Amino acid sequence: MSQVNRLGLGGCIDRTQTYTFTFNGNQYTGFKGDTLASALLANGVSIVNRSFKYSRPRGIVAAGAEEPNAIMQLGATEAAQVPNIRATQQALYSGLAARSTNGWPNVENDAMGLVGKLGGPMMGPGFYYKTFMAPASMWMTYEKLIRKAAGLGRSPKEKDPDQYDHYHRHCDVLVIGAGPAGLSAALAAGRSGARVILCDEQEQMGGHLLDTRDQLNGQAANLWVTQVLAELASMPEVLLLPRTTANGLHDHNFATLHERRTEHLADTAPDANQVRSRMHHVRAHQVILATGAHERPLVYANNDVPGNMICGAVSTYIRRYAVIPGQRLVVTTTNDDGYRAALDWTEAGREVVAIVDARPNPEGDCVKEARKKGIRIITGSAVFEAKGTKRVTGARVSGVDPATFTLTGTKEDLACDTIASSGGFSPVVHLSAHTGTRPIWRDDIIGFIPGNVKGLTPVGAVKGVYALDRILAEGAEAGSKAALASGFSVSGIELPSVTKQLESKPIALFQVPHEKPTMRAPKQFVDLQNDVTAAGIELATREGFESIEHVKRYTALGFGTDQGKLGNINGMAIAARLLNQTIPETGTTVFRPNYTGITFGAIAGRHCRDLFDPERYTALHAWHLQRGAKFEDVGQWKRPWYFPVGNETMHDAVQRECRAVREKVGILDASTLGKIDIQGKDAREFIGRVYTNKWAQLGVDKCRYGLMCKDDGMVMDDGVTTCLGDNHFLMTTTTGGAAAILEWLELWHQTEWPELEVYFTSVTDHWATMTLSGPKARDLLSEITDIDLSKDTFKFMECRQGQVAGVPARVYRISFTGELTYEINVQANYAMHVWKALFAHEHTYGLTPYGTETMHVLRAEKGFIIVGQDTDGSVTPEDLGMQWCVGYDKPFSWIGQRALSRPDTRREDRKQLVGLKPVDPKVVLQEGAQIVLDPTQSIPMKMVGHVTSSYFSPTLGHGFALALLVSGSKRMGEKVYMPMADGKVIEAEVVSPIFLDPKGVRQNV
Amino acid sequence: MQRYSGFGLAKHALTHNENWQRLWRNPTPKKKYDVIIVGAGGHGLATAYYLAKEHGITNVAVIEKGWLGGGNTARNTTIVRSNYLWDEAAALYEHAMKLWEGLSQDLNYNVMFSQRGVLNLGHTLQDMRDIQRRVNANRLNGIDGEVLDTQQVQEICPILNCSADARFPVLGASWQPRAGVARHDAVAWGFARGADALGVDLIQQTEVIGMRIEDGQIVGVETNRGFIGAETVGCVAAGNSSVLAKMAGIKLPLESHPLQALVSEPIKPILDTVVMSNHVHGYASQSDKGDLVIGAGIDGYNGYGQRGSYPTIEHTLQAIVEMFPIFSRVRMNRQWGGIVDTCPDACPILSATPVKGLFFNCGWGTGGFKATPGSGNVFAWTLAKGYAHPLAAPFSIDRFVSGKLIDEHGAAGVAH
Amino acid sequence: MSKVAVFNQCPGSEVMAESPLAHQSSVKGGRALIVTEHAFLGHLILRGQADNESLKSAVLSVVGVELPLQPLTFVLNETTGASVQWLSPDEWLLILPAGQEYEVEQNLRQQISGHFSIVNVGGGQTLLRLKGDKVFDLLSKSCVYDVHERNFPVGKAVATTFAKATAIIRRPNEQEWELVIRRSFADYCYRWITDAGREFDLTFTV
Amino acid sequence: MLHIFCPYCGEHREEAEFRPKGQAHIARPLSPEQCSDEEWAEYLFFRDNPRGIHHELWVHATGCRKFFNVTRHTVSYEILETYKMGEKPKVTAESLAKGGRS
Repeated sequence: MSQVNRLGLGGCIDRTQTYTFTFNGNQYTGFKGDTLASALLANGVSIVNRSFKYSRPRGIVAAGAEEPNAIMQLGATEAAQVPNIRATQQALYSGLAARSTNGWPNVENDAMGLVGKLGGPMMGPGFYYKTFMAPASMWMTYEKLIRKAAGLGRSPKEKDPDQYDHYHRHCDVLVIGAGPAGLSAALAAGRSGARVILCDEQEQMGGHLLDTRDQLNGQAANLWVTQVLAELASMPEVLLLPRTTANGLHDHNFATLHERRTEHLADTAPDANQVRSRMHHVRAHQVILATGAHERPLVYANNDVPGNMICGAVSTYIRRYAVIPGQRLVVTTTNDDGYRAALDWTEAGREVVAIVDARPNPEGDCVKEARKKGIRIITGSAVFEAKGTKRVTGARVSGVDPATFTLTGTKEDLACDTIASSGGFSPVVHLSAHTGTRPIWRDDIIGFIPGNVKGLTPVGAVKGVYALDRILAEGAEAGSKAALASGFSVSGIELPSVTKQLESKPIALFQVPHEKPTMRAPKQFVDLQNDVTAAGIELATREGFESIEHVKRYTALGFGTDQGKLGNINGMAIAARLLNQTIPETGTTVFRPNYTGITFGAIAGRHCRDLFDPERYTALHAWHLQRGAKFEDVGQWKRPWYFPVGNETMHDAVQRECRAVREKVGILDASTLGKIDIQGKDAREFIGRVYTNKWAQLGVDKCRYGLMCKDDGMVMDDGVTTCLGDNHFLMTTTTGGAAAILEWLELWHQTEWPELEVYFTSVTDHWATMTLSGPKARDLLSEITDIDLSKDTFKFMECRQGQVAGVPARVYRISFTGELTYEINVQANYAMHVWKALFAHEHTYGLTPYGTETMHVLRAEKGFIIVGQDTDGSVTPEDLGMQWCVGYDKPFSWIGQRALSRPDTRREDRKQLVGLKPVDPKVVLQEGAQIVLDPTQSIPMKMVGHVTSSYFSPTLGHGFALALLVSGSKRMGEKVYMPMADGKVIEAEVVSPIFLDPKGVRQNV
Repeated sequence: MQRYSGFGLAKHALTHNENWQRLWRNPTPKKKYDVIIVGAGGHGLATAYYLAKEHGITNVAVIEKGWLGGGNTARNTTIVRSNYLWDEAAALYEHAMKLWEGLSQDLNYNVMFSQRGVLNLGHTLQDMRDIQRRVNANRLNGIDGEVLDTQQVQEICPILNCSADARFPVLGASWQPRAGVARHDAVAWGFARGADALGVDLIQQTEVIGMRIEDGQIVGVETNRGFIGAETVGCVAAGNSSVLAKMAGIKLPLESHPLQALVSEPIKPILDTVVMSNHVHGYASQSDKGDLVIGAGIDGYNGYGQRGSYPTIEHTLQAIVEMFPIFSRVRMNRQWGGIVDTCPDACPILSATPVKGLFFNCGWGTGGFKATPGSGNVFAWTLAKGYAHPLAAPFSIDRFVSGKLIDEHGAAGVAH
Repeated sequence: MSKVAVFNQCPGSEVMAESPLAHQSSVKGGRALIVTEHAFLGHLILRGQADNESLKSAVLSVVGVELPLQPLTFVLNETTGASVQWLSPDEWLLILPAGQEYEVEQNLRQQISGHFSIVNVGGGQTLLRLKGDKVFDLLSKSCVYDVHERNFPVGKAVATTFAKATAIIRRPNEQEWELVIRRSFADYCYRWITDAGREFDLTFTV
Repeated sequence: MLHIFCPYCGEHREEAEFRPKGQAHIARPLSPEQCSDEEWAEYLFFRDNPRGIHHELWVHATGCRKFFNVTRHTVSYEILETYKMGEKPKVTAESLAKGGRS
């Protein structure tokens, strides 16, 4: 098909660049500069979609973000699929492949249309709440059918090949919208030297000036646009962002701008290094809102038949794209702007059948111009019904009295294929309302304007100013004021001359009455995308949905991808009339981000895949990788979980690693432990306040285990702290708790005890920690250290300084495995050297690297807890049987102490940490298994605790577990039961949580 | 009350839908009621409905400062499940679940309760331990659920990224088949219609501005339309509880935070179940209309603004793209915020207060919607009898003094 | 015996040190964005009261620069390359030429009286130098902080977020920027920078 | 997203650098063991949670790591002042009521 509706001249399109594209499998051509919508119209495509509920044929209505019908599935390949593209905002490119989102077998002939026709009367708002209830079991089946009919486009089924990113920007003045108001504001602000960002959602900046009939300085307005843009582009501190939608304006003038960088070029970024789109996170000192206004269509019967459009869109297609969307036009309007469409149409050489004006005596300049051109004007009237099904074939016109909502006078049918309507303008106030400010209704402009928002200045059409000279002047003033407020001196700009147009006042008309009552008239659509009709709104108000929020939710008004840009005000006005209220009484809708939809990928930015969350590595990570370690995620850290050899299973590897530590020597990379250097004369006092146990007597080079509670008495962290000097301690924390504990210490110091002389510094990353554990640890370490390791010189729970493999090191003789253990700490840059030096003796001593799983088995054999695994935020030190670690008589009431004497923490039947030994030694209890005393009871069973840690011990030769059990400490020797999901009941004996070497002989050798 | 049915729809179609009745009246407040409920959200309306239906107390007013069902009932992500860890919480939520299962029929209003199952993903070994613990507890409490491995998760949700090289690979999940979603607005409207039909006065656009207390006994509430008397007052006003409590001279262990949610544009059915992940902080389901309904986290600061911070939304969508890489090109349509009253133990308060006759039902945090019928049911019982329903008793405000908290942070988490 | 344990943590030159990026390889690209790791410098955290005169005089005599008391600034000793950076009202970061940290710490400790602490953190962080026309763009993609020259003149130093990690950003001269990043996050930062810098054809030398 | 003035760094910084830490000026009782259970619960759990002016504690987590106080309106989210630890707020609900501002 050729471009039957393309005009021979004009438009901001590049006719030398022809693009071929497909729509619903048919091939068409368009030009560079077209949108998908303008190209479809150029090719005479009328039906672009089927409606959501009634499957009625739908055509293009608008030319911008407010388009409700032309919603497309885009993409030539599976991975490049994009659902719900607005054809009016999608630039045409070569090879673009678009499909309608609804319609089967196709949009021209849709089988569901019949259902819509027949079932329509039963499918009023909320019909599904009133049915599908019996029998109850059938709902899930009904729901499947409902779901199938729902949705617009579809998600791709493959990963997105494109990349996205974020850009944090800061500016003095952010100008949103590059129409006349925005351009003059940006120019005024830019000339002051302020940092200015000007963004506009369209392919080209200029807004209304790109298709206005008004002239600037006696020339076409877009010449002025070009000139201003050139000056702005030359200013180093001005950033121009075309194709960039301000989609959210958040607290304290934080705006999110979505810039489409390659979406106008191809399905996927032409160059793999390009980002498809970019979110600019802008913190602006001042924001100028120059977002203009959307034209409102009139609501009349069959106003959804293809060929019904808004007036402004008709002008835009003719003037900007050189496309005329029909042959014979009827305009129905409440204001002067409607006339422009007729004038543009007739100048393009096609027939204007009539302009139907709801005003009795319109007298503006364009009215005169229309008269001069011989266009028939029918005043005091409106189109109340469109004729046709797949395309408008005529318009039914009648006199109308908006005040009484009645038709008057005689009726007349006009033959036409296009009806353009204008019911006035709705300022695009959306962004001003995102932080909760309500827009304000103005009767004089028949629209809402932005409420007061700190740091935000609305200018131009968005505040109901429609005269071009005033728009330009206000823009310039706002730009200057914003720059001034940001501390810049301004000199103003010279404004272009505008020929004054005399305008006559618009009239308020939203729904055009019909000869039949609304409930019986042909459908009068308010929200085209969601098939919300005036009758639907009437039904909602009849049923008691009187708040506008109720009406919206009951009818789905404004819930589409267009978010009701065309329909919301009409819907409100209709509800107001039905409820006999004013529009402000009826209430405004709440506008929320986004202004227009943005892909998840763009919002996620670069923070996906391996950059979703940082992976933290120790200094030995590369070695672990090379050794074939399997890793466990612990917080953000990647920790070796176990080191399989050959085809070993995890169980085999862990058993081998455990035996190696118990029999020879193993090594663990413990670098992830949190480490905090604490210095100051009150360091000891401070530590005594935050730990449960006593620190007053700890000598230099001695280590001690400590427990930390919150002030509710519940255990929150643990670790070993070493006294390095009288005023110097090194605290270790759990891997996951490192950052939180440092902040915790700072919190107490800064807010409660600033008088204590103490400083905390994180050294987690500075020190690499290698835990050498096992009976051969001393022999191995002595090969490469100058530290005297002899039993009586370097005792258990002591620290020494010396050289290990030629590297200065602090060695702590502490043990989490129960074996003879040396924790070697070196400056992390030298860790690999030391580690490798140890492994030079691997075969002599049977040195075996072990991971976290083996560490867990070994520590559990000793009854050592893991905070967060054996505790859950509801466990006190006493519950853990760790009274030995509680300084009840410390002079300062340490954090957590007071809470331990509350009624619930004093209870005798609290859950306490115990060991469990399965009666069947082969059994390994399930971690998380719930414990009962009587397995024969019926459900719900009385549960008395749960298994927190459970392993098979190669040393003990049987499975064993730690558990929290009600009155556990008094149940030693009793049997408890774990009823499992497979129906089996597992029996275990309550034992001490210390399974191995309760006297601690092995670690003291 | 006009009964709804498919037959009724056809009948009304013939008369151009001109004879549908109001779902509720718009009554003028009386001087005195037996019970006043402050807050016409789902919980308050359910309380009124059950007071009338199960306790025969129909001289009840529900006072709402805005429009009914307009608070968190209208702002949540509609997930319904009962797989809570501790016995007390599980019992309460399971009580709600059982009511959900017959709610559409009971109310003669289709609340579109869709038992499509909920997956709670585990990404770390500790996640999986917690999941085992919770599912075992659920099973012994008579609540359905099972622990799935990665393969089984993938079968239930084929579009979920279960690959081993994900930043936080899916190690497994808990699965509650009876859980699902419901149409949130319909829940409020159904309860409102039911309560109204039983004689309850639903008084909208009326704000409580004070509590009248005489000798330690509540005698009524001051409103912007004058005083309304009642010797039993139940406050069920999520997002406003501390403010109401202050009117009665009471302080609560609550903080009100913004909780955000968002929806995508509608797309064809692709996600047939509810997927939640505490670890990567995202959860999603797909509404019957086709929108992906996505929950974001709580903002850390107090806020009554019904909006939160953009980074929270951003982080949530990063999680969603991590979980569902194919959604990268699906567009987010709109975001919004609710105000959640959070308790230190992530469990609600259903409690008498030091003021005689004054009760509070609050602190549901992010977990309120799923409890709606259960909460209303036990709170109605509590108001009718003057003392706590056995299922409500553990949720007394006294627990913060005794220390007997019910710490559901694990099960409540970020996700709801 | 001193109440604080201080020791020389650097071995002799026979021990091979490994930077946090030792396992990563360099990226060859253009000159619009050049990132170079400067590993193994001495990093000390100094804490104390800003009104402690001995602190100020010690820093001046040992490092040769005035202790910066103005928030978000750092002072560079052009001769030695040592710098002292304000981190918070009672906290400074000293970055020293490799191997000097022990001597500097000892000298400072001798001269400072009253309540203070000095901690060697050199193993825990590394320094990247960035230059080229696209540094502003890379930083703007990565940090919420405003790195525009009007807000970030030479001599400024700011601790802030860097992607999902943290970093210190410093501007030692008109041409160069510095990033101080934590060891355990270094690989993440490397991946982030190489990914975000791809469109600028970055060069990354480790 | 909030824009918060750090009183230690002396400039406005993005919310992403901060963490909120709840109501400000909650002092730990000096003699915890002398507190009743009710008093201890009050300190641990009970908060003003006002709709309006709120004094709250924040920490400049990725900046100077200092804790400080913010006076913020919990509906408009407007920040009326920030002040250092140990200082008292200049703006309170009472002072605003007296001054006639809201």
